[in-house]
Order: sequence, then C-alpha cells, then structure tokens
Amino acid sequence: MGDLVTINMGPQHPSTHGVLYLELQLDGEVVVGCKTHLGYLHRSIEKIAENRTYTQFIPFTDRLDYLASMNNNLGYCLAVEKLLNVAVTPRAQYLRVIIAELNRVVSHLVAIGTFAQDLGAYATPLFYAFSDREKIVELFDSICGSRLTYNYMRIGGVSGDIPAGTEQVIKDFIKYERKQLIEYNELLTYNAIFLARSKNIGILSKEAAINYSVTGPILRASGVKWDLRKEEPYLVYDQFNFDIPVGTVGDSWDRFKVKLDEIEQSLRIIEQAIGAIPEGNPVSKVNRVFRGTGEIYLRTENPRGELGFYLVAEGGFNPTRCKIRSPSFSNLSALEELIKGLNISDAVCVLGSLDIVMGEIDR
Amino acid sequence: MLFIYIKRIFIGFYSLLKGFKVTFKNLLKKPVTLNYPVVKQPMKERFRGMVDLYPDKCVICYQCIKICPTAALDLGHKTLEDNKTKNITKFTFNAELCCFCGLCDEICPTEAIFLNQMYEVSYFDHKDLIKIDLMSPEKYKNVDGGTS
Amino acid sequence: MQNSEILSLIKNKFPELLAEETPHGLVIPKTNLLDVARFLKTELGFENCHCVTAVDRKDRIEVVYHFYSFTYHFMLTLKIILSMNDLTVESVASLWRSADWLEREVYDLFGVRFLNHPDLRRIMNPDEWTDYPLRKDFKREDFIPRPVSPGLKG
Amino acid sequence: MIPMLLSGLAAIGFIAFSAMFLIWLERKISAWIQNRMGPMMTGFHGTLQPIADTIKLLLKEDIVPKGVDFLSWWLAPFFVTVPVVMAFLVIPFSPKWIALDLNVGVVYICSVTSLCVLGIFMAGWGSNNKYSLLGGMRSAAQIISYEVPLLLSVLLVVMEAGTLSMQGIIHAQSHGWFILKPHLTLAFLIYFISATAEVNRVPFDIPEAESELVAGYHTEYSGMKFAMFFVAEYTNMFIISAIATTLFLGGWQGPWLPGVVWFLLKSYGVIVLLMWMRWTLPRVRMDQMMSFAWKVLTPIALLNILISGWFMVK
Repeated sequence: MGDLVTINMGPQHPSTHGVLYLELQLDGEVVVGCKTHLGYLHRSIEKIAENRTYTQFIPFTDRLDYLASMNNNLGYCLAVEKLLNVAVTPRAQYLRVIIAELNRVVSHLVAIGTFAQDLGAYATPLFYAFSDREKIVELFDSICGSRLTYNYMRIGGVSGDIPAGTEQVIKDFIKYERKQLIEYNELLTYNAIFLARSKNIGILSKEAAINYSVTGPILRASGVKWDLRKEEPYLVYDQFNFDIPVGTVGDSWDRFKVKLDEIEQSLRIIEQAIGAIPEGNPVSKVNRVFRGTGEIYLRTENPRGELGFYLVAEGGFNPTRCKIRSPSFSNLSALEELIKGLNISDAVCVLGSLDIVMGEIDR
Repeated sequence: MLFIYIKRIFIGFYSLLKGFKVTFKNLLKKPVTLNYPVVKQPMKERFRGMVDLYPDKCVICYQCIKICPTAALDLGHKTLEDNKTKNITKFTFNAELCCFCGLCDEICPTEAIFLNQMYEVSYFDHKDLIKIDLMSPEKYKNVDGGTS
Repeated sequence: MQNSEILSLIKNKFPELLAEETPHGLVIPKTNLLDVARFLKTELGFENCHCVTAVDRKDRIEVVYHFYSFTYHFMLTLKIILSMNDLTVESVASLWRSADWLEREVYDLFGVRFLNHPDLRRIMNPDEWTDYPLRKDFKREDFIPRPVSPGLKG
Repeated sequence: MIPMLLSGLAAIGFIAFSAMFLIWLERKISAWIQNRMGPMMTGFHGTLQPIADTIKLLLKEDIVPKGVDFLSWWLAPFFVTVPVVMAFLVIPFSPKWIALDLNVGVVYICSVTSLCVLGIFMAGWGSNNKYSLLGGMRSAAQIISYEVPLLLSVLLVVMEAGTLSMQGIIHAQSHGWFILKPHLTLAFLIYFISATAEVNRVPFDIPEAESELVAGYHTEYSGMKFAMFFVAEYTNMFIISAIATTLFLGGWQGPWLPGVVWFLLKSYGVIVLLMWMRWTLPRVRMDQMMSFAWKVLTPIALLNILISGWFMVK
C-alpha cells in the first residue's frame, strides 16, 4: 500500500447533498477510510421545540426534511395528537393521507433525479423529475400557499380544505406520472451505463441494515419487507391496497428501483383515497390552546424512513423534550462501512443512493 | 462465449438508444418553464408572501404576536385618556426573522394582518428589511417588483 | 406474543431491578444496562435499536432507549435515570451499531458520557465547545429562549 | 509568409467564433432536451450570451491559488489551446480552403490533438489540489488508452483510401461516403466513441466528473485561463467532428451547396450528436471505461482491420 491521500469531500462539494463533510482516505482512487463530520446545518431545532408552543413548532418541522415537509408536519401533529388526545375528523385523515403520499412522490422524484445527477447524467433526469415535481408543488401552493415549507398540518386537522378542482388535478397528475415512470425506466433504470454504475455497488446486507437501524426504502432495498404504513398502520392506511416494493441484493440500484416502485404504489394509494374521501370539516383552528402531560414515541413512514417524535410533556404549553429521530441520520451512519474499499466514483453513487437530507440529520 | 459477449454489447447499446429516444421526444416538446422576468406567473390565491396589515381593522388583541414562532412582529399600543380606545404606537415587521408560516394570518380574528402576494423581495439596505413599518401605507413601495 | 408477555418475560429475568412506568416503559438501574440489553437482543430478538435519547428533568437526566422488535411489532422503552453528578452510562454500541451515532448525539447535546463507546466525539457541535445545549440550565448571553414583543403583557 | 499568417489569424478567428457558437448551441440543446428555454435575455434567443460570458470571464480576477507549481500551472491553458490551433492546419474546409495539404495529414492531426493531454496533466499537477490531481491522472490514463482504438479505426480508413492526405481521403470518397461501407460503419462507431473519450465528453467525462471531482483538472482556474480550457474543449469537439466528416462523411462533398457549407453542416451535425449524447447518458466509471477501451473497442477494431484487410488484399 502506498501513501494515503486525504481528501476533504465537502462541506462544499457538488454531490454531498448539502453540507455533509466526509474526510476520505484514498489509496489511489480507492476509499480506505471515511470519517463523517456533521453539524454544518445544526440549528438546534430540538431546543427550539422546548421554547415554543405545540402549534408554533409546526413551521419548524418543515425545516427538518425540507423535501418532505408535509410528512414531517404529519409526524409531528400525529405525535402531539396522540399525546394530548386530540380527535381528527375523517376528512382530515383522508386529506392527510393524500397530501403525505403526494409529498412522498415529490421526495422520491427528487431522490431519483439527484441520484442520476450523482452518476453523471448531467441534469436531464433531474429536470424531468423536477418538472414532474413542479406539478405537485404547484398543487401544494394552491392548497397551503407555499412551495417548500408548507406548514399545512395542524394539531387536530389541517389548515384549510382543499380548493375546488383539486381532485381533478390530482387525477390528471396520476395519469401523467404513470407515463413518466415508463420514461424514467427507459432513460435510467435499464440503461447499460446506469446498471454498470449502480449494480452491486455498496451492498447493504439485511442484517447490517437492521443493525444500523436503517429504515425506509433503503431497508426495503436490502430485502426486508417492512413498511410502517402496512405493519403498524396509522391514519387510514389500513383501508388501502398497496404493495411493498422490496429489493433483492441491497445495492445502489435496488435502492433506486425501490424508490421508483414506491412512486407507483403511492399513486395507487392516492387514487384510492381520492375516490373514498368523505365529506366533513377538516380544518382545525390555530388558536386552540394545547397542554398536557405524558410522553410518547411515535413513528411515521417518511419518504426517507421512519421519522420518530419523542415528546415529553410536563403540563406546560410547550413540550419538555422533543427528540426527533430522523431517518437520514441513521441511514447515513451506515455510509462509513458501505463505502470502504470502493472507488471514489462509487462512494458518490452510494451516497446518492442513500438519499440523505442534511436538514434532518443536523436538525 | 463470444456470442454472449457480443450479445451483451448489443443489448447495452440498445438500452442506450432507448435513452436517446426519450431525450429526443423531450427535445421536441414545448418548454415547461417561463421566460421569467418577461413572463410572470400569477401567484396562487393562498400564496404566503410578505406580511401586510390593514391598520384600520386591527383591534390590538396581540394574538399575532403571541403565535409568531420567530417573534418577527413587534406591536406596541397606548390607551387614550377615556380608557377605552387604544392606539397603535408601533407595528413593525422583521422580514429577516419571518419564516412565512402564515400563522398570524390564520389567527387574526379580524383579518387585519395577512400575507400578501409579493414574492420578489429585495432591499438595498438591511435596516429596511428588519424594521418594516406595517402602519405605513407605503411600506413596500421601495421593494423591487412590489405588487401591493 | 402479546406486549404484556414481553414485559413480564423481562421482569422474570431481572425481577429486582425493574420498575414499570408508562405504557411499554421500563426503568432499570444503570449498572444492569448491558445485561438487559444483551438479553433483549439475543434472546428476545429486539434487533433494532431505534432511538437513543435523553431528557433533562432538571434534577436528573433520563437516558431513554427505544428498542424495536420486527417479529413482535413491539417498541420497548427502556429508561435509565442518572443523577446530575454522575453522568456516565455503559454504551450499547457494541450490540447495535446504530447506537453509535445516537449515543454520540446524546453526549454532544447532554454531556452524558458513554463508557466503552468506540468513538465518543461531539457529533454536531464544535469539538472544542464545552457547553451542552439541550440541558435546561444552558445559558449563554446570545441565547434567547424566545424573543417577546415589548408591548406584550402576560 | 503573409498567407500563412493570414490563415493562422483566420483559424484563430474561426476558433473563437465556433467556440462561442458551440457554447450557445450546447446551452440551447441542453435546454430543449430538458424542456427549458435556455438563455433568452441577451440578444435574440440568447445569441449574444457567449459574448457576455466572454466579457465576464475577461473581467474576472485571475486567482493564483497558494502553493501552485507556477510554471506548469500557468502554462497549462496554453498547452491545451495551442495544439487545437495547430490542428486547423490540415482541416479541409473545401477543395481550396486548406492551409496546408500535408501528405501525412491524418497522422499529423491525430498526433497534434493528443498533445492536449500534456496540458491537462500539467493543470492537474500544478494546481496543488487533490481533486485536480485525480482529474489529471484520470485524463492521462483515459486519453492515452483511447488513442489506440481511435488510431486503429482511422487506420482502416487510410487502408481504404490508400492515402494519408486529408484531401486525398475526401477524393477517395467521391463515389460514396466511407460510412456507407459496413466495415467502415463499424470503424466510424469505434472512432466516434473513442473520440468522445478523447475530448472528455459524457459518458467519458471522468477527468472533470463534476459530481465526483468538483471540476477535475480545471478546478483551480478562473477568469481567462478557465475560458481557454473551455474554448479548447469546444474547439476540440469541432476538430474531432471535422475529422469524422473528412474520414467518414465525405468531407466537403455534396450537391448544390458550396463545399465549405457542406463541411460545416456535417461537422456541426456530428457535434449535435455529441451534445445529444452528453445530455442523455450517465457517466461511466474509470475502470469500466478502461476495460471498455481495452476489452471491447480495441479487439473489435483489430478484428475489423484483420478481416477487411484480408478482403482488400484478396
């Protein structure tokens, strides 16, 4: 073994998905050691939660996993509702399911686009994914008035009913997206170069995945048929028919494919939910005051894995402790082992396939 | 053996050609973007832009101040001699702290405070940004591209 | 297997050490953490250490573990209560790799030292910093818990 | 002396104009492929955008990073650009428009264009940046290994035409382009792939590999030096397309229009193909690329030469 080269990958680097800093030890181009440094985006959101009322903290959950704000909102609101025993109307539950699944599609589209970008498919798949994403983001804009930090869910409901005509827009989108999925398969999934770059790269075994507490699509890509929406249904997920896409090997390609298949499953859920949406009033007013005691650990299936909120309340207007168990955090902890012995190009590929969002890792 | 080798190369090239087909199809499509500064998209009805105020409607209930997660709003009042009518002495908005969550808009009982449709926000002076006087009717006059 | 059965199994194994609290929660003394953890992992099949965190209760710090079992669909909450003058606890990173980073985070934010941890450094805050920001007594001049409007009363 | 100087100036003028046009074209094609509009503001549909870019780059500060190997760092952009200008010596734009019809034109152009690797490696070495170094190393390995299949495919054309002169090869195609003959179609494919690798275009852009090596060998360059790399890249692209046109597509030959128009049309057609490829395909890995050169392209090219040579001799 010759002399090792230490390369600082990040915090400013095109493919570290934000401000991740990897200290790579290279032997030639082979990674022999990796040290991860986090915290460049640390805003101490957990401390902020202790100083805000339950409602006031909802906008801050947007800033965790900023690609799936709705799902974060949802996870937090569900946790607070369970902690403080707040009832939710059925219409609000259905709306939440639809919105959360739409956001899952958005998030996976970004994941697919950026993964292709990491593999060097210059911008084209990214732009296709983003122009699909744009349709949902526009929809969210008309529903809640914002394009990235939605702040839509409220404790006990949502902030406003969907405007008239939204159902038709969603139905059109489902039809359009199904066509697009075929295109993605042609452009990326079975592309020879894409396969060569991502097949058998960064294999995460079943046991390692569970040991690292990896969740979400990455766990499923490793062959564990586990989806919180199916195994421990929250909201009204038990009323819908959908499959859990599972990978076979647990390599980067599987992680990509599982995400692509999950888009299809999400579309199925949305299709069923939009047909069965009941009438009623989903809106919960902001000026309700919440206080209570107890503690709760509640997980929801985020696009990136299981987002857990551990809330401890001691009777005040604000929680005593709000631990956010972010999926990307645990997913990223597997990286150091995954990229050892791989090429630097493959390291980028593995990092891209893990699909991390620094906002929720550093919090 | 050689046959499989050649076949693999052919399948590889064929899969690449499929990708070319997709990009060619998109090459002929119309652009999905707008020629931005020339063509502008109208904002949605519920769009959350800058915080704005109808000073006449405000009843000085301090709800917006209480709910604001980042304390971006600052309100002061004085009670007149007759102990009934209140007057706003200052109502400022710190756009730097604001997270545009729209909670003040939602909680306001008289719909005095609201988020307008402005999205092109830029200032030349930092001081203008952190202390926007919501009482003044010309609060967003100097903002580039202001629509209010 | 029912949830109550799992709890009773653990209780049978370690009868004198446990106190039950909250739904699915157990409190154990910190000397027994590794024994209980090993029992959980190897014999009961809690193969997933989902979350490690801590709660500052002003006079004490609770370290909270969430273990999950895929087979029983059961989330077990394990608590260890540490007094403020002795913030050390055994690390479970040797049993669950995921505990590695989670414990580092607890160390970073609360100052709980994990003994025999493979690499106990601060994970988010700068290495040379000495404060522990999530403690209730955390004070700095530039830290404002929540800015309030001067006109606001009550 | 004066005609030589004039033709040199004409070449430089053409390089500048062509690079600008290609940059605009690249941006537009990428935009169209990605359902965007591309540059629209400067001039009609952004036609003046490259000029604006050039002015910006000219006015930028020329940053010299700390600890560079100054000589090699400073000379590298010239080492990349000069061979590009030199290659214009033998490009036959039309029957008359050729600076010098060397009787070893093909050999000359191949050897001159492969000089670029020197500049790239100097840039990578001199920058005192590990990413640049990796990029320089990669490009040296890549360009040298792709030289082999490239020359082998060119060799077949020379065998077919029986001459090394560029004009001679074009004249040999007066009864039909070389690309229409099956064995030369294969040679064209091999040439096209290796030439793509030669100019570091996607899918073989691993020396600059944006997502891995930030910008590869030109990470540390700014201002006009960066512009020189940029111009060299695009002009290189034009040169390989010009070679492809000369060797396989019949050069300036074509009905109705004057020769130079046909030549430019064909060359830019090949360039559009290259651009289309860039915006479609992902990047291959270093070792995959090398094994593709040595295990796929070179054996096929050799076999091709062997078989078609046997037919020629028979």
